[in-house]
Amino acid sequence: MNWLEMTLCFPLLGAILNGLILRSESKTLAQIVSVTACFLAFFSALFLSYDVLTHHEGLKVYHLASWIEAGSLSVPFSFLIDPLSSLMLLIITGIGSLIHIYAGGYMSHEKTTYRFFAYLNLFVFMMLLLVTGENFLIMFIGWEGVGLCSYLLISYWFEEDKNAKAGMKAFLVNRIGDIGFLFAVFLTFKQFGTLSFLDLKNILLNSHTLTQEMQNSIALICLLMLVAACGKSAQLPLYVWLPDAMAGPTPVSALIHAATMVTAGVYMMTRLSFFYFLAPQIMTVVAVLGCLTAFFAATIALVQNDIKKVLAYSTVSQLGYMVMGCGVGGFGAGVFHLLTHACFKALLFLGAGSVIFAMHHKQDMMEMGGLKKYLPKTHAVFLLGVLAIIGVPGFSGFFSKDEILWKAFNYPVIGPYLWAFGTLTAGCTAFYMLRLYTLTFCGENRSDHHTKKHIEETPVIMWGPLAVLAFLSVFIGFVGVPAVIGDLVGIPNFFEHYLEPVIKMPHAAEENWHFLRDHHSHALEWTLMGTSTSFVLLGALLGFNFYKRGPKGISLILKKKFSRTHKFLTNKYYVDEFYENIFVTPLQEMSQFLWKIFDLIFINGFINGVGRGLMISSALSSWKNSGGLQTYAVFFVLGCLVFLGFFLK
Amino acid sequence: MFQLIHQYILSLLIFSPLVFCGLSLALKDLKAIRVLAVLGSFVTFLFSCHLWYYFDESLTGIQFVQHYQWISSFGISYFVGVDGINLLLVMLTTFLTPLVLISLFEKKEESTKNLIRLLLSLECGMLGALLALDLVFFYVFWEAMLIPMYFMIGLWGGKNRIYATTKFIIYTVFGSLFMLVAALLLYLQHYEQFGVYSSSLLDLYRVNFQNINTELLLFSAFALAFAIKVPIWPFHTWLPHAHTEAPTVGSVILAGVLLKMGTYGFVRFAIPLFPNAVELAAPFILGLGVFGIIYGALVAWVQPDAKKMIAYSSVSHLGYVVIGCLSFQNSSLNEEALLGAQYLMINHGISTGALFFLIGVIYERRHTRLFSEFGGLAKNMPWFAVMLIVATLGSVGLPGTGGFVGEFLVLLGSFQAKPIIAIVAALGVLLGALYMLTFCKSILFGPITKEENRSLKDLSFVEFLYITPLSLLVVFMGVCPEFFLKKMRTSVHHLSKTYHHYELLVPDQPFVSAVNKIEKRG
Amino acid sequence: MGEAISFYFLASILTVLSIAVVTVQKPVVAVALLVFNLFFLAGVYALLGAHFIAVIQVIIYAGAILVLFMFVIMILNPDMDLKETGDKGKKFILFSAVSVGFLFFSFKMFEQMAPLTKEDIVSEILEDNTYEIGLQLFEDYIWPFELASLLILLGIVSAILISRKPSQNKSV
Amino acid sequence: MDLFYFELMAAVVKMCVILAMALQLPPIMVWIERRAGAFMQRRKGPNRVGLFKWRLWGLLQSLVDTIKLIFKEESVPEDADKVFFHLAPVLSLIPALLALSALSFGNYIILFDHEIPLQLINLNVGFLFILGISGMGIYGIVLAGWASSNKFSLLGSLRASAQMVSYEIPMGLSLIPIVLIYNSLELGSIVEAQANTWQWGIFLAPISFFIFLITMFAETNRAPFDLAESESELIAGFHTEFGSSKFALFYLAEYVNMFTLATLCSILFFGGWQVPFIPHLKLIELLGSHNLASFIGFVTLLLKSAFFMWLYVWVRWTLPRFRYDQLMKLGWKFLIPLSLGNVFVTSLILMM
Amino acid sequence: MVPIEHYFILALIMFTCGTLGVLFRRNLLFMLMSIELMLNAVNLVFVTASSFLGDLDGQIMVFFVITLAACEAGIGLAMVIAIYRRYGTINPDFLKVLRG
Repeated sequence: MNWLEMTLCFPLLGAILNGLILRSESKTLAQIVSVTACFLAFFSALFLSYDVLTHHEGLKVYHLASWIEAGSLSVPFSFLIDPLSSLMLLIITGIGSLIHIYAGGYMSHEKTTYRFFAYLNLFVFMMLLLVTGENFLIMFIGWEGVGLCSYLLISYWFEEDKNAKAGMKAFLVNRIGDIGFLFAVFLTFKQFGTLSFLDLKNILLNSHTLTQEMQNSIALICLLMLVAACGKSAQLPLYVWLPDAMAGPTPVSALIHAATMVTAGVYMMTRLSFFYFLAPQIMTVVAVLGCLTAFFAATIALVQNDIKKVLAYSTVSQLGYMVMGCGVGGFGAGVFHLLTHACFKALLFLGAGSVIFAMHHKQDMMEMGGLKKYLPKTHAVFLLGVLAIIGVPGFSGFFSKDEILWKAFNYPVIGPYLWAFGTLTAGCTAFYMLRLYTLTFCGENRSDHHTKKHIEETPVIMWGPLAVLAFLSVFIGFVGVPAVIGDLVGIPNFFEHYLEPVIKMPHAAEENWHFLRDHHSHALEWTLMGTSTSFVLLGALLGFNFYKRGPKGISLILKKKFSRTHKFLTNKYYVDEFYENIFVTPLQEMSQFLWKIFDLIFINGFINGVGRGLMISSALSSWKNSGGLQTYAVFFVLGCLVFLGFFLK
Repeated sequence: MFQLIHQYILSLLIFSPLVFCGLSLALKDLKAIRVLAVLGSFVTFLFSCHLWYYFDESLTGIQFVQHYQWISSFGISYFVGVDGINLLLVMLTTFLTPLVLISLFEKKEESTKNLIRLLLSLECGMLGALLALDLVFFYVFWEAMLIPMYFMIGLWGGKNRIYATTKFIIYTVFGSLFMLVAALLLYLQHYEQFGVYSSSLLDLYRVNFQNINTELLLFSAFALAFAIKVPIWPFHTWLPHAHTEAPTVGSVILAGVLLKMGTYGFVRFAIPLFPNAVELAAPFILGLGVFGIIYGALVAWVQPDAKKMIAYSSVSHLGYVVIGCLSFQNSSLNEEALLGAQYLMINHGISTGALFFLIGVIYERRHTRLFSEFGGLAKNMPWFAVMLIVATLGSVGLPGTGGFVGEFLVLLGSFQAKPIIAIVAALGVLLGALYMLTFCKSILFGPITKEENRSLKDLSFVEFLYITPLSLLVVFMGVCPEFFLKKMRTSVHHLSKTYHHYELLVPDQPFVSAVNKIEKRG
Repeated sequence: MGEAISFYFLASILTVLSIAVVTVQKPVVAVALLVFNLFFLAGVYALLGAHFIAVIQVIIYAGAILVLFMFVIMILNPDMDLKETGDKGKKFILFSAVSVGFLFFSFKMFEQMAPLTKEDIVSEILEDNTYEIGLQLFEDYIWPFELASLLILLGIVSAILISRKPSQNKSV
Repeated sequence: MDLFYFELMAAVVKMCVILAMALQLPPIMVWIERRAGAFMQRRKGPNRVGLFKWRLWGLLQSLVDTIKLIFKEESVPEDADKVFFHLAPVLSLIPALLALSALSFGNYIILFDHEIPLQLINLNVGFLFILGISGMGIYGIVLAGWASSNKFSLLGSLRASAQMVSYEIPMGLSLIPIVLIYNSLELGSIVEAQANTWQWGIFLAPISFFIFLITMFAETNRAPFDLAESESELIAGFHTEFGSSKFALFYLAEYVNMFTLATLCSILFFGGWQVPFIPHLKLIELLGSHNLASFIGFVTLLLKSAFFMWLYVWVRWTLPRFRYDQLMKLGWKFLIPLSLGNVFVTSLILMM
Repeated sequence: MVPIEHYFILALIMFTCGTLGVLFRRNLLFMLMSIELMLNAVNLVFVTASSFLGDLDGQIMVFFVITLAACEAGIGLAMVIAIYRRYGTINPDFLKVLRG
């Protein structure tokens, strides 16, 4: 059993133990099983990546068994361990186990939690499959498996219909993305005949000239994969499921909808970077899409009242940043932001979770306020998280976001616009994070009498992971200090060349990505960094002052003046209703029509009609068969006459 | 003894259920009959395992051949053989029947005695039809299958069962009559061409038609019979009625095996017998298949009745199988698609069978199948919920379940043959997820609305006994499909490449076809 | 010349009688009329030279069969004037349809027949031909003759069986 | 043309002679019958009725009876079937008289140089005609019983007609041997064939004579077979309701029938107008003239039939009446098989 | 001379009367009588044909027709008696009871 099999088997084992075999009544046993499974996975992942990165010069393929052999298609169970996947492994298992611990505490009110922990372990296993898969199909198993687990976890409290609906919505929207993934897989197989990444990489990297047909199919593949990424990482068209996914328990949102699953899209793009480099137009599409999503989600987050909804939209906008990062060619920057985002977003979510836990599952910010006094520890940690996310220099958020903005600026044509939007979104992020912070923690407490009496600090089991995450979200930034600052302070940009072997530039795509390497003046970099941080600080100040004394004050005036836009934003640009009316209801009517009219009346009618027609015709032919002797005789005679007439003619 | 069994394995396989049915006639007490029936079907299953174990997958031709002159004057022979294509279906039948019989353990009524006997005779009919390689022999079993089904739906069915069962029978028989006529014409065509009467498939494969429209005519007759059985879109209206009115046992077998007869018929008879006609007619049937997928999925989404919904979902699933079987790529069948189609048949049998069992379970408890009656069952029936979710995922085609492997192969293969078909079919995958999840949500999740639901018990031991193997199989087929694919690969490859002049090579037994008999006699 | 006169005389009486037989209400009268009808028919046969047939006709038909009718009428004494059941209209339509049909097709038949008159036919047939009939009956038509006898036997047995009183039937 | 008229005149004369003879016969027969009956029972018959003082042994009795019958009051039963009530007696008389026309009373006589056969109609089907016509008599009886609408007469008529129908068969069959022997149906030719006395019918076909004799009595409802009007059970049988003249007609019909059958019997079995032992041709030579010979032939025939008439009367007052089932059994179980056998035997003999 | 058509017309008339009698009289006896009438019409045709064509077969055929008529009348009347005894009426309209 090499390390890889261990990392994969532990979560699976944990899930099976909890879910099918034990199904124990006691919550602690279930939690112990799942947490140990997750930690064991983390340690084996550590040893695995250490072993791979040091001994096998950063790339090792494990071939376990052959999965599908059909005709020319052969898909083995094979796993690829390289710097990118090992990084993802560590994030998943690391943050995963922290969240497992936190979840124990959070779920203490539930009667039985074996089901919850089984799903969590299953999710971790699926995520591991996704990141370590060596070919499209194994990644796809993980891809859909993760969708399934998010479905199960979101609708964990299936008593309320709302949760069940949200879970289904998540799964279906993911499924739309998966169809894009499938088409991409078909195209690659049709075009290249193989589905494994390494073979594809070899083919594309050293193929100098690409035929026009090859060019088109690569562009199409990249577009389809983009659709898949949008589905999974909640980008613009298919992001609707993420806000509703908040219906699930908070640890779930933290783990799945902040740290791991949503980043799958970005991971996939970096994994297929050699594809994307060969399709420059698609890259611009990606960049623009990322930027738009970032700005769009940030604006919505400005006016949300539910604490988890705000965090959800902030995730969408941060993901937008990462996608923009990839789009502009800075896959490394994207992944770095992914890393930092995983830490501070998990922290924020768990913080919000402990607030909700304290407030007995009430999530509306308007009923909170002044919790600084009641929850000092959570408040401190939460503050660190907020500072990290808005990108205060020194914190991790600053380095990764700035790296992306810098890469965006250098993009040839639309670079500056992307940068502008980016910085604007950064400002908005600062504003709504501070709004969130002040509404929950500052000012006087607005919650009703009953809850106010019972608010007490979260137990250690929940606070512990928060502290670790806080530490991480502060210091993780120093891993990838950009060169400009690094030279000053003397910390090398470790992250940059860590991912170097993964993101190689295929020869054919050399000429249109030259700008990535040419050198830029430091001064420009400093000025950009300055402007963006100033925007951030401005947003933060505004956010804090507006909501210092609770929801009234200046914010009320603004709300009234821009009331229409405010309402427009609170209703999330009516996107949900739009989708509902365009796709769901007409589909419902059509299927009703198809079933009721077409099937029952048209086809059934036809068949029953034939049957009834036969009955009627037979009735006709038997006329009034009265049995009367003489009627028979008369017909007999008439018959003879007719025959005679005929015969004599 | 072993050598004896080895040599007559197929006849033993076909007629052992009949023997056990005969024996059960002798017994009176219900319990004894039940035990005997389960034992009998288990013995049949052992025979088929023997078959599976000794099936040599490297050979392309048919194995374990038994060929005896039945009516020599007309050249009709008792000709049975197994190859990659029908092996898995045989295994599916012999696997499902014991489970179905076990599921009858809880029924107390006296009439279940006859139900058991009908099931055994049905199994014999199905095995006969699957293994027959002689057109007339096949037709006999093809019709024999219907009779037990007719009684099952007719006697143990729901409210308007009479309408459903007559419609079912008339529909299928109507189709198969056309097939009979076409078979006769083919038989005569063979006589004209080779001067000898023979209805065994080996000879009939050699017939090549001068003008295309007779071939097209014959093919359309065969296609009609099989299309009704599959059911391809316009001919499917009997299925929902048959399923809603059939007892759980009936609909499991009906969905599990009977529907596969249609597609098996396409692969075994329609395509190799009329190669050029198939190529001409393929686009049309593919169109119907694809429309069937979308239509089935959409209509299933709005069904109020669980069984009707699954019936329409079968229409949608079998649409994939039809696409898989008929995706032609530059004058040869697409191998992946065909393999995927075969695989999907098995998976559909397992997952829909499981679904019907589960619906049977809640029907047993609540005597109703309307979604509005259920809701929030997961709360006090956790194991039921687990089984249902696994079965749904199996039929939705989530990777890691058999459904995905089949669907992926079919879509991959048909994408290479005709991209448009694959794209539209892929939409079916999405819609599939839609209606299956609504199905799950309406039964398992959501608040408990009805009072009775609160007190429902979870799966009993017997119910566990006959559902878990299916769920395990669904997952097993997803995790290591190689176990099944390796058996099918060579025959499917052989069929897809050489279906034009398809040669069922018979390795071990020097089968002297009717034709060369002539040369010998000089 | 005399022959034509007597034929037309007999024909007219016959038509009147046969119409009367069908339309008269009382069965007894009908049978009587039928007896007369047979007499005159025997006359026509005599005209045509078939004396033996005429006498046979009288003996068997009038003498035996119609006596049977008389017997039955007397035994049963059925209610004489049976009212016509069934709606008149429908009956009349069918009545006229059948008669028109008959007349129409008979004329069509006559057109087809070659005109035959007495003259151009050998007339020696007129004298007594009982001898020849007897000869032919027992030479050419022996088998039909035997069959006829069998038929009569059958008729006798079945008539007895059918008309026996139920009580007697039981004993059989 | 005159031949036609001559024949017509001859036919009319013959008709009158026969009619006169027939109509005179019953009164005489009645008288004979009553006298003979009385004589047999050792009592005196009607001898009172006389003219002034000559009693003439009661001969006038029948004359007086006929006058009585004619002038008696007609009584018609209330719900009787009027038409048939009046028609019935006529219907029974007509066939009886018609039968006479076919009898051959003698050879031909030559008047005004024309041969006139002493036979009204010379049918080549001969006595079949007589059989047929006598068969018609049944209708008279049936209708009589039916029309008088009373139970007893109905039953009586039924019995009478059943009897007559069933005895017609043995009569017909018994005559077949005669036809076979004399090889002709014509009465005239049969009598000629009986020229030699030893070739008379009685000697060649004695059994058929025996059967014919019995059926004679049955056909005319006489003597042992007079079940129809047997006083003891059915009062007067079918003619109970009939009044004077109608009763007379019935009586007339009965006696004419008797006379016809008697003459037929004598013609077929006793050589008709053949004088015994003197063949007709020899007789002509002896007497020199045809007419005289035929007249003597006619007289011999009358004598023979008179004998049979006497036989009727004689049998009537001697034999007791049959019971109805004995009657039927005799007819169907004895006579018919016997006659069939007879036919069979005669044809065998002829064949050899 | 009397052409043959006239004989046939006579026969036709008798036959039509017979048929109409059978079809429309409400009394079984009448029907039997009408059948007798029809048979006589047929006999007439036979006799005329045989005498016109000089061939005796026609007359022999009449023999057989007469025997047939005799049997038919016999059995018919027996049935009429049985029916009358069973149903109390011989009106064919009341004999519509098709069941046993």
